[in-house]
Amino acid sequence: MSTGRRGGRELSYAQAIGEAIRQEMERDAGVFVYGLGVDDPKGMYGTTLDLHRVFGADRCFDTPLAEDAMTGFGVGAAIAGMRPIHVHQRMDFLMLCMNQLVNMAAKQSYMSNGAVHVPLVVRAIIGRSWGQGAQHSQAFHSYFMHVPGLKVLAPSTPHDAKGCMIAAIRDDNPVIVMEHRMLYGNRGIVPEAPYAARFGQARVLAEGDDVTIVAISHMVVEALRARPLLAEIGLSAEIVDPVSLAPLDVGTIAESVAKTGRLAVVDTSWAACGAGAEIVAAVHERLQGRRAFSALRLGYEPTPCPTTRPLEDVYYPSAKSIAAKVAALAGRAPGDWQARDIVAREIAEFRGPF
Amino acid sequence: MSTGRRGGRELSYAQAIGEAIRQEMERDAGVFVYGLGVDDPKGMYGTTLDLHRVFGADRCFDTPLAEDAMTGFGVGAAIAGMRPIHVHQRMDFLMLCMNQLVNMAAKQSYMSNGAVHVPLVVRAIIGRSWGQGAQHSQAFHSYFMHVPGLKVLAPSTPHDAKGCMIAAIRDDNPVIVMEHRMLYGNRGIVPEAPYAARFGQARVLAEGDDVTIVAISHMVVEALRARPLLAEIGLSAEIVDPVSLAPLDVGTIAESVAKTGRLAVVDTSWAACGAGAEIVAAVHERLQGRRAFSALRLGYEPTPCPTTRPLEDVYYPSAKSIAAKVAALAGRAPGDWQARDIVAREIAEFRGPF
Amino acid sequence: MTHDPATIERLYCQLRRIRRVEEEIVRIYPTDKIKSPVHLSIGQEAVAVGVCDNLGPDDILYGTYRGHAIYLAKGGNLDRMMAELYGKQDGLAAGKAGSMHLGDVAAGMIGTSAIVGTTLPLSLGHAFALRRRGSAAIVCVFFGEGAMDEGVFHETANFAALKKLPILFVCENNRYAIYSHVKDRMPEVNLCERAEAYRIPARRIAGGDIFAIRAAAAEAVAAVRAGGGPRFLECETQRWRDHVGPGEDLHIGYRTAADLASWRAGDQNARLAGLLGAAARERIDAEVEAEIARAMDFAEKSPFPAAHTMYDHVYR
Amino acid sequence: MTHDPATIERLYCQLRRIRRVEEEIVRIYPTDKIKSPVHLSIGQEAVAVGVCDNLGPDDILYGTYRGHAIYLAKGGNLDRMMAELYGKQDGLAAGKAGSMHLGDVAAGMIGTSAIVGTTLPLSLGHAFALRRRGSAAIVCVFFGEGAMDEGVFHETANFAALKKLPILFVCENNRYAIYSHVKDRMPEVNLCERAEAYRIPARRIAGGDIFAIRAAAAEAVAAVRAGGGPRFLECETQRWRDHVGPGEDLHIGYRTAADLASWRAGDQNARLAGLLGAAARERIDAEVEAEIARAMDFAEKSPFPAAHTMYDHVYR
Ligand SMILES: Cc1ncc(C[n+]2csc(CCOP(=O)(O)OP(=O)(O)O)c2C)c(N)n1
Ligand SMILES: Cc1ncc(C[n+]2csc(CCOP(=O)(O)OP(=O)(O)O)c2C)c(N)n1
Ligand SMILES: [Mg+2]
Ligand SMILES: [Mg+2]
Repeated sequence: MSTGRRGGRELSYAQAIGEAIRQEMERDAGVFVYGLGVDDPKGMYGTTLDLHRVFGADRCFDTPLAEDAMTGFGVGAAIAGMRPIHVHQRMDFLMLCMNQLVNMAAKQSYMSNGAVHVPLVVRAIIGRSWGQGAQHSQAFHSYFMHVPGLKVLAPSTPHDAKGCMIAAIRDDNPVIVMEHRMLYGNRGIVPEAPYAARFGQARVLAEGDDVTIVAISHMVVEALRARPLLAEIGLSAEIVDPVSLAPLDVGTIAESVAKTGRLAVVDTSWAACGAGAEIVAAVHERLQGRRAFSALRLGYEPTPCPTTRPLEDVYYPSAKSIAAKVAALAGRAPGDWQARDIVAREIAEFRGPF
Repeated sequence: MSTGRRGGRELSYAQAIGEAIRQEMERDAGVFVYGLGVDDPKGMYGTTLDLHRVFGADRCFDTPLAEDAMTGFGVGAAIAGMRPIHVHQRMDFLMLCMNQLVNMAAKQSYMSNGAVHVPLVVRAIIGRSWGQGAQHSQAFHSYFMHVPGLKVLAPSTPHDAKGCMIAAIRDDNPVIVMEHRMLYGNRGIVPEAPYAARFGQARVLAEGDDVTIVAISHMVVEALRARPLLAEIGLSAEIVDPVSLAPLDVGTIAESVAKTGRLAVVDTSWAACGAGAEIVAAVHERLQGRRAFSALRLGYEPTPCPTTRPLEDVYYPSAKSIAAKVAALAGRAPGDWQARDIVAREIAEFRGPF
Repeated sequence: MTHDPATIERLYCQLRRIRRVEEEIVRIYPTDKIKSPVHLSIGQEAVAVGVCDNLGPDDILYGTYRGHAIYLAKGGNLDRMMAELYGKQDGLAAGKAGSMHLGDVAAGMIGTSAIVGTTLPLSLGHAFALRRRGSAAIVCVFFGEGAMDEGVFHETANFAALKKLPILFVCENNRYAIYSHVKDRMPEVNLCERAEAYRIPARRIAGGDIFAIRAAAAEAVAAVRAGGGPRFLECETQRWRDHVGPGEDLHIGYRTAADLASWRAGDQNARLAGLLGAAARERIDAEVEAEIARAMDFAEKSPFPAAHTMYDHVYR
Repeated sequence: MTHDPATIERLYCQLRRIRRVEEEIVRIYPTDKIKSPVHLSIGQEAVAVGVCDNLGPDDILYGTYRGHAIYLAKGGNLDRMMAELYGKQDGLAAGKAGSMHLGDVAAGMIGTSAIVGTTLPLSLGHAFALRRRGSAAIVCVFFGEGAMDEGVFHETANFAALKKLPILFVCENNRYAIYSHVKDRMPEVNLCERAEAYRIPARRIAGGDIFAIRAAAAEAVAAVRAGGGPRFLECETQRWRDHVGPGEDLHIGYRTAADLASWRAGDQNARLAGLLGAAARERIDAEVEAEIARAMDFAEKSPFPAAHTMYDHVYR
């Protein structure tokens, strides 16, 4: 899996997802896409646009509002040998199909001692954007990381968006692909030929010596913005994007922390029992007796998501709040230095209604 | 909240739960109990036996199999000022009502800026007992610990079972009370007069200097059995029962670890993104710069639960496996010492069919 | 059939108020002062108004993210609603709810939800509680036909009928869930029959006639209030604007201009305006405009909530 | 109506086999060799046998934790089933499934679940896949009437009808979910009507007559196989034993001796035994006993799985 470099073709994150799905549908007639609105004129923010025209209505189709049964539908189709991709406009809606994901999809291979398997892909979009509030902004990756039998991918770049989608489709197990609405417009180099991301392979996006910042999904963008702020006060941050949350590449993260001695995890969800808890605990276990390190978890503030922008700005970690808290972790007194505001374009420039 | 001492009245864990509910129903006419089978002749392992006779059919009643709507029913009744107790024979079934718990119950107070609140109690029984397998043995406390707006209690003793149930009923927020089938028969001192456990208050069950074992729910029993095994090789274990998982008493745990320098969390679920991850991470954050410690998470092996007993014996932590792993954490070479088997009576003597 | 002038005035006033409020939202939306997804009821007002005309202040309402119309029809406070849309401190929930989660205990509108179908079961518990305390109030729950795809509708209907709970189910059948036609989601669009399968008496009111809706609701509310158990109304309707946001949506291509035009031709707002004398109409219109102007001003002037308030009310 | 002798023999053989297997389970259970909750179909066998007599080896079956009867009726392997109940290495899932999760791809029985209603939607996807690849096979899914309380039944029925999927829904209505009577869970016990609300042709077969079940299933299977979309059968039946475990349950007090006695009087096992000549019956009985003896021996002799196998097949 190569890192995107200048000179190649640029696509947006949304286009990269769309290309991955199209290419896999061409490759394998068993791949199909379904979910509320996937064949409508907006095509799930463009990612499934016109697939029903190209591949036919039985390979890209709308469904009733019935997340529970529609997930079971995917599990059954997968058991029967197909490769369904179920799309959810918001990850919050997965709360309606936890039973099928956790009690059914995750357990079929095991309960049959390997006789059946469930190559199901569940695409779940995290909805921060425009006053989405308490029920349209949540991310539940930690729920799926908790359960043996499920895999979880959370690409943050267009390159990984394509690679992860292809990896998820080709994998023989249920895979949750967590996308983020605020990443959809981001552009980057994406090779045209199909390629698959590797499960359990983190990506070091920037090297540094003083602190390891592990950032998840959209928080990768904010962490990369925080890096120059930290550089201003002489802190060099290594930015690690796990990409694959389950399986998780603890090795890469721990090696980075062994070097820097500091770990900050910036998550797109609440800290308690979240991915950050897992990463801090796993690195602690890995490095104990070898290297002491200080740690910090950042994520959604411990409240439901408010809708008004001034509170949203407090609720979500930003480049500024990341920099400030990482600086404090590195022993800078709060009075010493004030991180600049850096505009998060994808948020500042986003226009509603949705 | 006093620790039970010899001399008082003994009740089983199941009886303690039943007494708490009965006393609260007497105290407050708004308290009612509902759920599949609560008014049947077995009365949820005795905990709800005959409540419908004593308090009438509108205060203890059976429902259709409809976990999702029945949870919403409880949320609505709670909003309207009642104090519903919804009972689930297995915690696995909560996967069918995650939407109501996570997206609705947890958010009503916040989304209404405090105008409404949801004093709902959800009793969820973890089902290890008799070849319960992948779908009747799970514990999902970490899911609820993750979400602001929910509280989680996990009593391990009859004394705390009563205190937690009363605290949950009296609390004005949605509270998940996690019970364990293998604790139901355990007996202990339970004061007759009503008393409420304190949220966010852990309990030190045994003092020790060399290692802190934080054990959850039924694992408290196994940890207490592991303690004499560890004493045999000169390790004195402090056993901490968090009792309240959300809010979590990080302070008590961290102080213990500050003393012992070693932390083992033994959970009734998988480790990844579990309560153990939260505890290790939170203690790390709390003690950094003050006291280094080594840590270990123990829980269900990372597989679905098998049904056959020989594999179940590997799947679940036991006194022996806890002792062995804690010994290793304390630097004893595996060859040095072999922990004895200690029979878990409640498991060895349990007879099916359910 | 003739209708008494007071009724016409009352209904027109509500229709006009809701329509004009939402038109103001459309006007203001491009300024980005409302940073919240808005799901407008323009074109659908007659359902909210016709039904809520039969509810008293003690009756309880649950609804969806498409909640402006029902909130106002239930006697909602426009100042606080607008302030909520603006995300301001004096909003109904001080900026924590936004347009999708309007609620106001004072108006008996408990809660709305952005997850389709999820307030349906809440109505069960609330109705149970009302009956337990001997209240004469009933619960009315609004939802789109999309919610009837969800299993929770069926669990809710079954339990409501089983326990004979005082609930009026009101389905606003605008035939679309976002851009999905109901025919693509159901083998046959037999919503009333689906309710009747649970022995809930059901009626379909076609065409959007506000008097027909009001009359059907009056009968249903009386039956529910009398202890007859739940009732179900399917009100055919049509939204004129896009599923979400202030825009028109014919260019998207999922529905036809002719279809929309036929509904616009049946606009109840215009119809009732025509039934009123000019004087009454002008008076009402002026009152509505004055109320809206005040509310906009109220919303504009209210401060944004302070950062620390974000942490309030997670728990009680 | 007379039935041809070969059919009687075949049905009797299946009924007898299932009954005797479960009686053996009852006999052995107190030894604790089966450390798994067993949900017996004693008394209900006619539904599984009558329906499955119409299914071919390529047809697909989904069911519930009450799965012994349907597994055996579908042509299941008794040796491997018994070994699974014993938790042994040669069990269907080498001790990972137990009684509640019987499955065997070779027999076309894909999976059973201990969470009520949860294999219903799996039937949708499997049927969709079969049709996509032009298979003549159909999917048959068994469930108790308790599953019809759950929203997922409705979502499943709606989608099956919408997409005209080749699915036969078989509801075993034994009137109880554990100890809850269906009348305490539904305002009216109109299961067929609930299926018909989705335009799924439905039939109720009362009384437990195996020939009536078989005939209704034959018609339904033919219609489904011919591409007519889903069908629904409600088969009235009664379990004789406790909900779970080997015991009788009259002492619990949730049902009456008279009710149970009337069903025992209509036992299809005894009835078909009576229709057979003594010679045929003795031959079949002997074969069944021999098969059971072999299977018990197989299960006894199979070793327990090695500890390391626990980690296999979490992922493929
Ligand atoms: C459970 C759930 N699934 C999907 C969505 C996405 N969604 C938002 S509104 C909507 C359409 C609902 O249609 P309907 O119930 O008819 O109400 P209408 O918008 O027409 O008033 C959908 C699918 C959601 N919010 N919740
Ligand atoms: C979703 C769910 N809720 C509750 C249970 C507990 N439970 C196990 S079996 C059962 C009864 C189901 O009755 P029915 O569907 O009629 O099947 P039967 O046992 O009568 O064959 C119940 C309630 C469960 N397993 N799953
Ligand atoms: Mg609609
Ligand atoms: Mg039954």
